[in-house]
Amino acid sequence: MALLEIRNLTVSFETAAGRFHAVQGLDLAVDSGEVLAVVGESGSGKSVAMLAVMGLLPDTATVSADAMLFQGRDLMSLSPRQRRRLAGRDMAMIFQEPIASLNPCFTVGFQIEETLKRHTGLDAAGRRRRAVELLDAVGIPEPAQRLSSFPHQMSGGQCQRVMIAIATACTPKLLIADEPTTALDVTIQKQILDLLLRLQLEHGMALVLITHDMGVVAETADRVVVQYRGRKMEDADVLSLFENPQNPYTRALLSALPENAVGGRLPTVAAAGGWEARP
Amino acid sequence: MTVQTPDPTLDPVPGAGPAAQPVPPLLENWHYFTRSRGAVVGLGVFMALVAIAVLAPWIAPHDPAMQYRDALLVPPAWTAGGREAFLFGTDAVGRDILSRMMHGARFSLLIGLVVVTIALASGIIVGLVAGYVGGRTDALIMRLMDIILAFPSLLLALVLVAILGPGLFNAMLAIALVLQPHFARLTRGAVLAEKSREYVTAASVAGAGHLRLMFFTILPNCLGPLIVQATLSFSSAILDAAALGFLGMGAQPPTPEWGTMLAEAREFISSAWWVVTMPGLAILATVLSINLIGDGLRDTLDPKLKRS
Amino acid sequence: MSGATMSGAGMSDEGGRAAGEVPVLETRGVVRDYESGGVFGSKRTVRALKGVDLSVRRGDTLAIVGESGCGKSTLARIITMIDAPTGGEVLIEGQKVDIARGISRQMRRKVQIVFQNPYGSLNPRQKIGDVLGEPLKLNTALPAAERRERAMQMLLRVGLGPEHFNRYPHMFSGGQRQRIAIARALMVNPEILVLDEPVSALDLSVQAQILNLLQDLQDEFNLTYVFISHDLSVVRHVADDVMVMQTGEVVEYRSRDAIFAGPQHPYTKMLFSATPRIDPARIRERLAAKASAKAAAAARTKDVAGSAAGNVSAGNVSDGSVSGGAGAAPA
Amino acid sequence: MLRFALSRLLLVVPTFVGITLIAFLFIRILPGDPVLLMAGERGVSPERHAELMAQFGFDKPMWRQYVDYIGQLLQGNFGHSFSTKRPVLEEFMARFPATLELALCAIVLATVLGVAAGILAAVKRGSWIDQATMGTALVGYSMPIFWWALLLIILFSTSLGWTPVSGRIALTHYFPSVTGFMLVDSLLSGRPGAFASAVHHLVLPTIVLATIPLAVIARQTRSAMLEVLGEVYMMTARSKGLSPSRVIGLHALRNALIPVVTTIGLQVSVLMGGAILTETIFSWPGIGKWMIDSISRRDYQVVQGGLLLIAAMVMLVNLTVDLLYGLVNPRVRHV
Repeated sequence: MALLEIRNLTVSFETAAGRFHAVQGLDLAVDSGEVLAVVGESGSGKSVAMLAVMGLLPDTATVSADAMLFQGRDLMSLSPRQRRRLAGRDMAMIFQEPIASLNPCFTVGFQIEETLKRHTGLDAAGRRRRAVELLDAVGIPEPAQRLSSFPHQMSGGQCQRVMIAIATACTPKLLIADEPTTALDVTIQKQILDLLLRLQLEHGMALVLITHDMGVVAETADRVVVQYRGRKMEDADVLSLFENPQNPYTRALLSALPENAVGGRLPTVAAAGGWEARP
Repeated sequence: MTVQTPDPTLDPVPGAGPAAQPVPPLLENWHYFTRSRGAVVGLGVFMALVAIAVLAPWIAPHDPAMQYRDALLVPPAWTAGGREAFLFGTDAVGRDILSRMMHGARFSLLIGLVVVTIALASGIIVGLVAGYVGGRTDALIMRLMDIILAFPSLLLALVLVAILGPGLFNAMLAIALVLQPHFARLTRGAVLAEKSREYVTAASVAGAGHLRLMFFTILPNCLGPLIVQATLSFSSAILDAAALGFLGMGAQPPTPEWGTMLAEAREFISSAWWVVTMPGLAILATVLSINLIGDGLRDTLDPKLKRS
Repeated sequence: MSGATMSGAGMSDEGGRAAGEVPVLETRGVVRDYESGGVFGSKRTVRALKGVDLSVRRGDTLAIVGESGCGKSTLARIITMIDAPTGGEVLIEGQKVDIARGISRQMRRKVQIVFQNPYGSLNPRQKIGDVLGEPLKLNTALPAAERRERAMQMLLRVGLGPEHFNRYPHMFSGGQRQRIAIARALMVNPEILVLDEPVSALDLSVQAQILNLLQDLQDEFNLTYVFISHDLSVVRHVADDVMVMQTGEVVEYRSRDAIFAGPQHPYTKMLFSATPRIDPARIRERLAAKASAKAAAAARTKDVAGSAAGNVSAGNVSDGSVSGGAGAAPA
Repeated sequence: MLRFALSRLLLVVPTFVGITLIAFLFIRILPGDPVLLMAGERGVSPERHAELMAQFGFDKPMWRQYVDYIGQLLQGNFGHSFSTKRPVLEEFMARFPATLELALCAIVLATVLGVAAGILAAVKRGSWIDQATMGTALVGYSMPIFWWALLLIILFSTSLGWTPVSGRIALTHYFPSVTGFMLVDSLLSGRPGAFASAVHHLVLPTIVLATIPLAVIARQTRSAMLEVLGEVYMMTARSKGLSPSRVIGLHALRNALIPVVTTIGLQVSVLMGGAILTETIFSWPGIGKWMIDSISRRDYQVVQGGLLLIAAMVMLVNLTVDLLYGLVNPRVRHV
């Protein structure tokens, strides 16, 4: 049985210009212990589905699905209180802007320990010990001292490490990373991705990596879902996606990569065309 | 929000263009503005007030200075003892309150207009110079503004009027001076934010000079918050002028200015409620309608609010 | 200065070309300092550029690569004559530039810039026609009708339509805005176009369109590009020469083919190895390593719980440090 | 933080000098002869005139007069009231507690109600609660408070007879002033009913004075909350599975309070302006009424001294709020 199974998910937003469908008829499954990359350009609705799983969509969003099963329980039928028990404990999420993701008014230690307080029975001393362990595990030097730092005293890469510490505090079964390295430099990006993959393997978590960067996909994923305008275009294991893409949109997207056309002109996605209709 | 803003246009093929019709910003803003019910009501009331002010000499049922000796403190027409001829009743010397209120609208709107014009014009220039030039000039100008702002505005206006002598025009000058630093600060802040943006750099790389950058490139992009501040200042100018009138330092009797009317009415607080109620209601309605417009404008012109 | 030897190394690659040609853009020992610290803190001087030498031939593209804070945008602003260098000199077509003395319109015209953020680089209150017409109005004595005509031509040249002429920036997508920014830069017939991360904010498909457009324009107008980017795959696509910067210093400066064939400086090597690549062979290797690591971990947990050596050491699983990354040994 | 505090202090110095300059110039730019102005309608003999000119130093050069003025200020001499002959500082101190008591009550009321209303409106954004709260706030913000005071008097004093019209306490209660705060003094006096009487007298002026700050704080709290609610870290807080009350009451409110503190600080100046009107209407013996009486009595030494003292006080409060802002904002506190 899959860890997460989404059947026919549709998310729409009420906007000034009318109803807008961010995700339409999406089927998606994530197995425990696998790294799934969700790829798409802006407007493809690639993070919306995962926000729906976490229950983080704003009130303006309407979510409907035939099923949204997590560990066999249908998330749609759970009460908000029951879903809050899952969020942060069994499923966790990190975001694109590491510095903006942390509350500027509280120390790093407070923000890690808060999750532990919510979901574990640890006492204050135990929480503190665990927070130091977590910071150490995500590669923050002098973890005990860093507990009393505020987010603005740390770099973007360090903030993302702290976010990962918060997200993995209760060793979740599912970690969703929404463009976790887009705002970071390449060398930092590599460190963060390596960290995520190491933790994923150590804890046997499922990792859903939302990204627009095909290079990141190639370096991290087991399986890839390609999304375009709220619909799934392709769902394939990483090797066959790059070696033998089935969907015309995926093919067009891959051929638009600069590394595939050194010197010459780049074939553009628009020129390829014809992939609007799903095969 | 990290939720994808619903942008249905993935970069379209060149030439295809977005589906949006070319709407000039002004018209688009009007569209946003009219979505707020409060703002539309405010605008309606305000337009009615302007009409009353302009037409007061013709539509007022009585001469505002005419004292009907046979009709002292007549209560409003709908209450016991009221008379048809005096809809809102008469004051202690027999003047028709409705007519005085109608003429009072002229003063209040004039005060708002004059004060905002003076404060806005001087504040924009001072703030533009401070923000654009920066350095010592900026520090000096901002300290000056701080000094003015250190005094409670009503107190400073009172003292200025004490120097200049009581009267409507002096009151307007004093209030304009007191409100001016708000415009200067706001302009300066907006200029500082815009100055470092790339379109300004691009214009300067294209060869635009300092004056062109200040007035043609930067200033138009700072107008949003300034317009909002102008409406809010319009209403606070009316309030301050009325307060000065109430304290006997603004318009002098028998001018039918609302604050002055209230001052005259104070002694009848326990005997003739209408003399007190009516002018205040006029002030409240005017100020409220302008503030409604101001709120609507802020929601329309503030891009931060528009996004959410 | 270390940059000098580096650029010397760069020159060696250019041996085959005409020696007497004056480079269209040259900088010699450009230094830029920033003062920081307030009233009470001791004033500190931060050196953002530590002596940059570069030289670009007409029609070439020089790519400047580096991570945030390496000084590449500072250099862009100096080349574009927006900011003055603290030391060193900038020569454009062999003529020395002196910002302190003021720059003639004629000189300013020669270098134009396109910024990264397509949403901040266009005046929100200017119609596109006016955005394009303004440079002509400021730099030429052309009559309004002629300016309009030229603006329209340029608009069509960058792939937009006549119906866009009277629209405002907010009605355009990121890619379209970048086309407009490029058109504006070209209105005054510049010699050099500084492109500061021009495609970083764009989606992949749009990025390809803009890169193609830039390539066509370069051929058509014989433009010289200074292309600033952090994306090595884009750099490889567009550049003739590549300059790698780290904390204000040029660490490597050679022809594209030379640098991609074998990066010399440790920082360049690290940058290259950290950049994700699409390579099926690498993917296979990674998946295999992961499978064996999983198996090993499973065996260990079955084995004894006592072994606290939690460090899963497999090919692709690094300990978080950069140099030990996976890119060390590509297949 | 220390550097932040020092830089704030340094900024205050030129502002304070500017304030003394304005207060100094006030008497000298009044149209007409300063001695005659002070003498009022009675007039003075030529000998007495010359004597007074010399006494006040009006015959000296302007810069010399300013230096002397600053010298006097440093010795705590703010001039003498022309009508009572008593030192201005003494008169100020005698009236200040009355104003402070009223202003404190008003700002506490405005802060507590305003912050609560703002949070409620932001959380229930778009609902009828939001619309009702913000509609009320806008009416409050647009209120001519002198008229508002009169309306309240008509309703609660004249018609219902619940509250007294003027003063700080009923005349039947007489006891010596200890702290100057009527609420405290009435308790200390031990007289039955004294405290209740003081509270009764305080209710209406407090409501009137609190109206505008209350509206401003409510509106500011709402918009600050709305801004914070859209931040990414709010998403983080929710993704941890925290309860809505903790997400709103801790994570959002803590950040929203930063701009609200500044707003509350700015209300002090508004309160002083409002005190002039409120104290006049309710015959409250504070510095607002004292200033307006002095202006109409043309007691310009009092106006000059009062202006300076009030501005200095507002500045001091603003400085405190600035430092407080530094304390609540970790980005300032821990550079």
